[in-house]
Amino acid sequence: MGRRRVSNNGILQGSFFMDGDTACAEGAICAGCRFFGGYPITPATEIAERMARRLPQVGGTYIQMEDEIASISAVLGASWAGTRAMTATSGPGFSLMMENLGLGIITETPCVLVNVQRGGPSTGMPTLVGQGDMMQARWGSHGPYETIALSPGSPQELFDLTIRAFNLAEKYRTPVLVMTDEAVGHMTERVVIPPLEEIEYYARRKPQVPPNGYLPYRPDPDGVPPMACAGEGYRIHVTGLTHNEKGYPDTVSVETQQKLVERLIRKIRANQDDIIELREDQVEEADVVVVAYGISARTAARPVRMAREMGLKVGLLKLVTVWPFAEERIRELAPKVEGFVVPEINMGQIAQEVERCAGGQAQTILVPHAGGGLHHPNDVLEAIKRVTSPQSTSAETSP
Amino acid sequence: MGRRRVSNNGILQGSFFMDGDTACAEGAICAGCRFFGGYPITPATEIAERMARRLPQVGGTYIQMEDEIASISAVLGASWAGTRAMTATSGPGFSLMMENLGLGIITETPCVLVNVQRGGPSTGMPTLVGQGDMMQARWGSHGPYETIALSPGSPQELFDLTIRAFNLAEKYRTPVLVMTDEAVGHMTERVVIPPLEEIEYYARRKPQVPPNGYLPYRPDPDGVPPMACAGEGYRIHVTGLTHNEKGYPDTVSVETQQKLVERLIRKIRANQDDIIELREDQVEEADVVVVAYGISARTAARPVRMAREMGLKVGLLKLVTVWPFAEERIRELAPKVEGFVVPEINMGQIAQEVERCAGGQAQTILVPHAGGGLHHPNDVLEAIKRVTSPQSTSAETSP
Amino acid sequence: MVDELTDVLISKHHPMDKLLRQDRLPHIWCSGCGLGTVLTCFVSALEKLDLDMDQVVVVSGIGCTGRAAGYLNLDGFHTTHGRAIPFATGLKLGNPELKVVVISGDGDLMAIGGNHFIHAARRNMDLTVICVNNFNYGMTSGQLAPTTPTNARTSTSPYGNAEHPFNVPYLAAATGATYVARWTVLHVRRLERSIIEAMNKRGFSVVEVISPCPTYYGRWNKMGSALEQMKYYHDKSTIRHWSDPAQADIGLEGQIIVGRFVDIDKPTFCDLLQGADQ
Amino acid sequence: MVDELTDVLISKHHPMDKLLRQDRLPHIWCSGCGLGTVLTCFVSALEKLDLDMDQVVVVSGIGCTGRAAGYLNLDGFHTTHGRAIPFATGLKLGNPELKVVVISGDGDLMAIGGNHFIHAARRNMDLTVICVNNFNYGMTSGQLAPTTPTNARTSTSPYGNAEHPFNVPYLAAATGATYVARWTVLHVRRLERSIIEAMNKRGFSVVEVISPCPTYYGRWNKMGSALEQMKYYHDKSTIRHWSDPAQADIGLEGQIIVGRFVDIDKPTFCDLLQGADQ
Amino acid sequence: MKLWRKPLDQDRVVVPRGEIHLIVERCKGCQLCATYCPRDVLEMSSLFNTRGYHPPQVRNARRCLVCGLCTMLCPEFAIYVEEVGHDQ
Amino acid sequence: MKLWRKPLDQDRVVVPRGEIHLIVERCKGCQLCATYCPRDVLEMSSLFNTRGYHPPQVRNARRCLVCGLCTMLCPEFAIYVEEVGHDQ
Amino acid sequence: MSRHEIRFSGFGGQGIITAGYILGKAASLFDQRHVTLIKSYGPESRGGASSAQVIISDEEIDYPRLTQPKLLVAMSQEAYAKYIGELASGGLLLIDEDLVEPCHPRDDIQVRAVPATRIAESELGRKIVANIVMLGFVAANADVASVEGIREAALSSIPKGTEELNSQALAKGYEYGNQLQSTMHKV
Amino acid sequence: MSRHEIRFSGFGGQGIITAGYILGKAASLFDQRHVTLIKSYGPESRGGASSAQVIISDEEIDYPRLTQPKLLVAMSQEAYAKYIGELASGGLLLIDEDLVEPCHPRDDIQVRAVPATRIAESELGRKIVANIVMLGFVAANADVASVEGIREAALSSIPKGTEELNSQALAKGYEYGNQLQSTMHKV
Ligand SMILES: Cc1ncc(C[n+]2csc(CCOP(=O)(O)OP(=O)(O)O)c2C)c(N)n1
Ligand SMILES: Cc1ncc(C[n+]2csc(CCOP(=O)(O)OP(=O)(O)O)c2C)c(N)n1
Ligand code: SF4
Ligand code: SF4
Ligand code: SF4
Ligand code: SF4
Ligand code: SF4
Ligand code: SF4
Ligand SMILES: [Mg+2]
Ligand SMILES: [Mg+2]
Repeated sequence: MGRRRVSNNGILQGSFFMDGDTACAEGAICAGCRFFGGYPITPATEIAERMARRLPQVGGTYIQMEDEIASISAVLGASWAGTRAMTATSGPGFSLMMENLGLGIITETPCVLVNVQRGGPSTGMPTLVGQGDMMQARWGSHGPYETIALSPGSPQELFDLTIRAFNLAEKYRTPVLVMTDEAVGHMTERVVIPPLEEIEYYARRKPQVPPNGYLPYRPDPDGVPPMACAGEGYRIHVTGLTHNEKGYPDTVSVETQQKLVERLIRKIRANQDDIIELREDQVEEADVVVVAYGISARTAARPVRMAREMGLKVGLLKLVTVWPFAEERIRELAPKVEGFVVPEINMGQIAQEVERCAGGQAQTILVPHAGGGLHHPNDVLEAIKRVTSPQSTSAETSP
Repeated sequence: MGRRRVSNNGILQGSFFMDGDTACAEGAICAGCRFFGGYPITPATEIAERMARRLPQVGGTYIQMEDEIASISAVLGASWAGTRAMTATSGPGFSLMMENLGLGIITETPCVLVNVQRGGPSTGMPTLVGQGDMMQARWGSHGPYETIALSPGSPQELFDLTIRAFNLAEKYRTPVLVMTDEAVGHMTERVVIPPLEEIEYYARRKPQVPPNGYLPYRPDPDGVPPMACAGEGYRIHVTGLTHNEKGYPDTVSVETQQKLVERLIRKIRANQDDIIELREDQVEEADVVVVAYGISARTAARPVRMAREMGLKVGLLKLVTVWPFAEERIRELAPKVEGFVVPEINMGQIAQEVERCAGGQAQTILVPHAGGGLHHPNDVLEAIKRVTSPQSTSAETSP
Repeated sequence: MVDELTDVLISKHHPMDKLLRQDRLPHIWCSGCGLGTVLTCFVSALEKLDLDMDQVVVVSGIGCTGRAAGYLNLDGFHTTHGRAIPFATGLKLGNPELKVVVISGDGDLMAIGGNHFIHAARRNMDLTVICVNNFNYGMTSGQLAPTTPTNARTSTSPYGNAEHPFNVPYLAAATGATYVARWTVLHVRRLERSIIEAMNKRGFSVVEVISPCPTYYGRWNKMGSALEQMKYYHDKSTIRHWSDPAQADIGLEGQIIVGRFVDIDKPTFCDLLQGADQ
Repeated sequence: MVDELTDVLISKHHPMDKLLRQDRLPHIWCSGCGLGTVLTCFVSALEKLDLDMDQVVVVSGIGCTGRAAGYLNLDGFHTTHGRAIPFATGLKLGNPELKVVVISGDGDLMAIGGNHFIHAARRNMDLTVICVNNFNYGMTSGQLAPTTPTNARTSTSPYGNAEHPFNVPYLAAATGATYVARWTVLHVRRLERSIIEAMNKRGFSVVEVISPCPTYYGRWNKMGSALEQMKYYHDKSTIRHWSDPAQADIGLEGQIIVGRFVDIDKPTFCDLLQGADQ
Repeated sequence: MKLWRKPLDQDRVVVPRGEIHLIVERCKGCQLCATYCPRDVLEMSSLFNTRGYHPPQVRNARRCLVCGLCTMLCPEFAIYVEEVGHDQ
Repeated sequence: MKLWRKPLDQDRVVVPRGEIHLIVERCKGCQLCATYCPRDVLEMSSLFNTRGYHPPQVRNARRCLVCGLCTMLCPEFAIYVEEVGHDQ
Repeated sequence: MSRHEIRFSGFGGQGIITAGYILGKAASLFDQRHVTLIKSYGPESRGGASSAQVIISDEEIDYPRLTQPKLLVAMSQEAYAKYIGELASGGLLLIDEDLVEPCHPRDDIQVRAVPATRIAESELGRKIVANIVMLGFVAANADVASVEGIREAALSSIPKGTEELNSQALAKGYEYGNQLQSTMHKV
Repeated sequence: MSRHEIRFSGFGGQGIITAGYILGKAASLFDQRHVTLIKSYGPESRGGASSAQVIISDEEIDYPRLTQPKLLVAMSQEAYAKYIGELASGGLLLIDEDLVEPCHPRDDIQVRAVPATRIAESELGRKIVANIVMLGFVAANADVASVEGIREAALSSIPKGTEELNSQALAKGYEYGNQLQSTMHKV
């Protein structure tokens, strides 16, 4: 189990008929992930199972921890050992990870957390789909912070975005959340795995100075500090307390706190053009824009097509990156459109962000779904029609 | 330790010079709380310490659990045993409670969770103030749900709102969050404890039917089901899975899920007039309304006064209830005012709600604070002046 | 072939039905799973206990075993994964007159819930815990558990388990339990008796039941039919009452020591609390 | 009175400084607290160990003890409360060449972190854990810990503790640790030696250090000055190497058994993993 | 496929010491009762219940001693035996 | 109040077998060194360092055997002893 | 319509999802069409309802759930009862004749039956391959994926050492289907 | 101005917060004024900086932190250095003369010194009541709360059995303050 036994042998290439969970695991392996610390939970278990089988084949380590708290803690530890690391869970486990997600954020630890969302709250509907953890992905840990969350709509996208998640994690030194769901995780489709050399790989940014000149939390101009890991001779100190650039705790200075927190937030917000990925379909000319993500963006394609067939000018704006939120784009579109329709498998989460950014210039219609199934195309179609029909009124983000 | 040894002897009455944490504990005792399961954490520890000393004096039970997860679990259990129960924590512990907060919500378990907020994220600034967990209070657990959260600005209010929290918890059968902070918890002021008979007491709503006719999750017209507890002969089944009115799991029916989730949300939203408590000061005639809560509402009083002395028409809208959000009131005010100023000790949380509800009809200016201290009066004053000065532009909720 | 079952009287109700939620039967457990038999033994024990059934509460966590609370016509709580014991602690302290029994799986109680288990044992909290050990996580389809024997295969130890398993009776005893027993699911009479003893015990009492999960663990480890697995565990067991639980490790092969290991008296949390308050 | 210290040479640096973050000294620990001495013994042990200090990593949780990682000029991680061990597990598995030491408090490791402790022990994860037991939560000002002796007073057991405490060496041994020792903080030489042995051990090694918290625990239990408390623990201890750790309970009064209790060989998680992968 | 169809309720064929009762639709055909009956009273039938399982039937009712083992072993609360008198 | 003022650096008074060094500002006056020195070499001074603690001083340097106990016991890395030769 | 929607259904343990997987894989990887397979789970590990939705299309699949399935494969009475209603008019119902007795007569669909379980049990000695027999029967009756594709997909998806058994099962089902078709043609 | 702002400061273990608490309690419960007391904590349990902010007002206290304290009580050199800057012009600085040596000369404030710790240690035999001696000194020098109130507040806030000791401490500090005042008047 020597450290450098990280091999690229055993990496798949070609076309496969695999489910989203498996694709996620394979994406991680292609992205260079060599540590998985996890705990089984429906519908994310297949990721762990795949990793348990595959990691040893590529020189990585799988460990099933005693719970999700231990899982994320081990992932953070492994990342500080210089290994790309991830865990995967679903709602209940994600909730348990919230405290240590905060540790990952304040210590700026690159790693990937996958949440295969299921019906909630609580134990809810373990085997069925939900998108109820989207706001939790933004706000679930205590204190002020920013986060990156991606949302795939198919196994192929789950593969692709898992790779992107690892690269964003390294680039911005932060835990990145892949907010997928049961529908995608358990859906089997063709997944094409390109040759390894064609897969983007953002290598960890290392210090360019010797240990005695190194300040572990002195950022580069983009707000991200280069990262020395354990065992590299830098003698770093890493703490979850408010700390200065040296990494030393300073828990009584408002200035230290402000500098740290503002930078943690700024490094995401200031780089949002790089982080935010949107997919737009006929948005520019649209009267109505359907804003959706993940599986709901996919199911929305049908009603959008139906509406267009009815002669309505409807665009589809797919949030591949959900957090940071595509605030600017929505603000830009709001004066140009009549309304936004936001289908999500929850009772109104991202719709509230859309409504906020629409700033009253376009109405926002939530198409809620309590969970356990996908939107029926007609539900979204009705909402589209409601925007375009004259009697419709202002915002309705409540169910 | 017999069950009925719940005594009202030993309840305080009169004026005391006590800190917020102590007032919180005394409020709980006056509200009939007879179980505290907790885990120490700065700056909430004094609540636990007070309860450890006081509960045995009034026939209650204090137990220090092994962690915060155990604490909230024990609190839920105690509530189902028919006892008013609470726990108190701060950010890191609150994050750990998120999973079982969801259990409390889906099983509709009345109880009170106090979060004495400190500077975050992560371990952050344990001994200093923060308001960074406000969105977490709304969204911190997975899945769709609604929540009630109160925010006091002084020890007296912390006393009063703790009592109110217990009554709301019983009335709406849900965990109620008291979102206070280090400034209030560690602030010592005069606290007047009225005679017990003057303190409101909302008794748990019990089934009016015999066990065989009882459906534990069949709601009364207000959406809240009467609650039979363990040992009362009703042979209830309670689960965190999606369940029908009988309380039985039904994890494959979208209808059951929808009915349950919609009711859980509706019972809060439909009763928001009863739940939402606002305190308004010269809001009606105002050009600028400062929207604030907790300690920030208190510190805002000074700049509001200063602004008025300068001739500005400024109102202060204090959100005593932060969740559910005073959406209607903001929507009502938006067309009448020029702007809202929202000081909070975080990087923008409730300000986003204000901005959303303002719907572009009035600008929203966040006055952020990363944590560890209170807003300087001038910071808020400047923001007020910015609204009223002509060159100011639209929303600025980002720092 | 005939259309009739020879010499069988067809019924709609079972004598134990009054303690069951008939409207939820049949349960979700697989054919050949040991869990149903554990439940039968539990109900049978209840029938023999001199208790007011309105005061008996069952708390489960999440897992196949965790479904137990949902089939019993008692006050029952199906909590979150791993949290049955602290929830039960709250119930007991909220109303000390309740008789609180936790029935849950090895994963629930020993993996994610391990800390609550050892702390409740340490406090000698007056609870009875029935831990059904099927050496894996059945509910999530057969992953590694902290009880999985070294080298055993599961869906997350496809090359063989690299961990040493917990010895449940030893862990219980070492952390303070006052009654500890272990049986396999085929030891129905002895199991029933141990459940009765455990529930009559004042203090933290633990009964471990070794039970097959033919659908996953059995299949991964090529243990033959459900029936064969049940028999396998039973045949491998050696009854050794009061033996040192430290010796009761379970390997992938080799004997399984069963019996009553611990039965001691010690003040419970409530006893000490009462003393302290006065 | 004079302005000078008689016969003392005034220095700016200490020979151990190269392993310390001098810019963070003096540390936050109270005068008379045992924690500083534990750190001295640890540094002294490091000096005697034949290790590349760039490969030694210290992980702490939250607590007074948890600050230890912050004073050592090693790679150091001050994690969240209770999570030092799983974080350390990730570090070790992420880079098995690291020598990973966890230094944390009894509350951190045994209360909120108890589950990680027993699971890491069970897996025989190759870590060294130094658990400083001061019988309470110092950092949060002296609450009950799972090590607080029965009847002892703390700020959350003002009427006396109604719980039975954990016996750390026994818990470690019962869950699988391969090296277990206990000393009081005044046993500086022996403690240093045990730290060396533990760090040389392949596997999960645990050293418990009994240390006074004069500011809280000592004051609540009227134990006199810091110095008296240190002496008290030392005087009460009886060295009994290889004695059964089950006998090593610590009460409010009575003796404290110290010594090396366990030193066995057993394949570690990594050993077994390597076997399984092949 | 043979579904079990005609209820034999109270349709006593012999006078046994114990009567074996079955709640057919609960049975999952696990064979525990038939395998462990110490008196070989039971055997598995080849009928299917509506959920596709083979319930047990009685091979030799007279041998039943009403020991109750089948009841205790049955994971489904599907079988039980009632003592109805002694075989004289 | 008496603050310690004049550094005595390298200002050797006797020729001891061991030299006792002190980093005055680290000392928290816990008395461990003075109490446990097996040779009674140390005693607590009545001076204050800037943080209000009394550091130890040497009562009888010649007795020091350079056993290192004071160094090991000091929680503050404030005291250490260097062997400088033998007292002949 | 270039979109085929198929539901496989039965109870847990019958290999329903495997059958759907093999069909989907055949269409996806061998026939190079767009395919989405959805598995449905109940709370039970065994014995509960089991179903697989397969969508095969020449275009990208937007809505990934069945809307109007034209082919229903039912291997249990319960599954039949649950899903017969959703089968589109003009659709085809394939059943295991020993396990399903159609009792909701519909004029607007075709029904074809195969004793898949019986064939698996008595002719092949392994009840467990009933799903593969059924798959062969599907291949013979519906033009959703090439038989070669299905064979290749099957052989690459099953445990090593069972290739022969599975080939035979597939062949048996396919033959049975073809014979039935020719019989029907004859009639 | 009806708002008095006072800072007590020193190091952990000196009873700084207790002193502030007693003063606040006196003003709040005995004098029936509005009072807010804020304790500041550092990460250390002992030996770190310690401070208490007391605001006493006839009106409701909106902003609960010091803005322009007119009274600073410093019982350590560090605390003195840290807080002397915030003391308002015309303010009063009270120090323990053995622990604080004023070294930031300001013309715009008054300074009065008391050997509180020495009095506690040598005259009362318990160094620990230095804070109460200081409180007496505060009462003599500043009109923020009635002496009777302070005495009552102190006696109801200290451990049983120490009433006599604390009364004496308070009296000693008060007397010392009064004598000093009269001395000053004489000059
Ligand atoms: C926080 C959380 N993590 C994971 C799960 C998923 N989960 C459900 S049951 C279970 C394991 C059950 O194993 P065990 O307790 O042994 O019960 P069994 O099914 O074997 O009877 C897991 C991991 C969950 N529900 N919640
Ligand atoms: C999740 C969480 N809960 C609680 C705390 C508060 N907390 C900090 S340290 C501590 C206990 C420390 O006790 P111990 O580990 O014994 O260390 P000591 O201070 O005694 O050395 C607690 C409860 C926290 N930081 N995080
Ligand atoms: S999966 Fe295993 S444990 Fe669960 S019901 Fe089936 S056989 Fe029993
Ligand atoms: S509070 Fe206790 S444990 Fe913490 S530094 Fe002080 S004496 Fe040591
Ligand atoms: S009661 Fe006993 S003898 Fe009779 S059928 Fe059942 S197991 Fe056999
Ligand atoms: S034991 Fe019960 S379930 Fe099993 S075959 Fe017999 S009657 Fe059926
Ligand atoms: S080295 Fe030993 S003898 Fe010398 S001063 Fe230190 S403790 Fe005393
Ligand atoms: S042991 Fe260290 S800190 Fe304590 S008195 Fe001696 S030199 Fe000072
Ligand atoms: Mg299990
Ligand atoms: Mg401790």
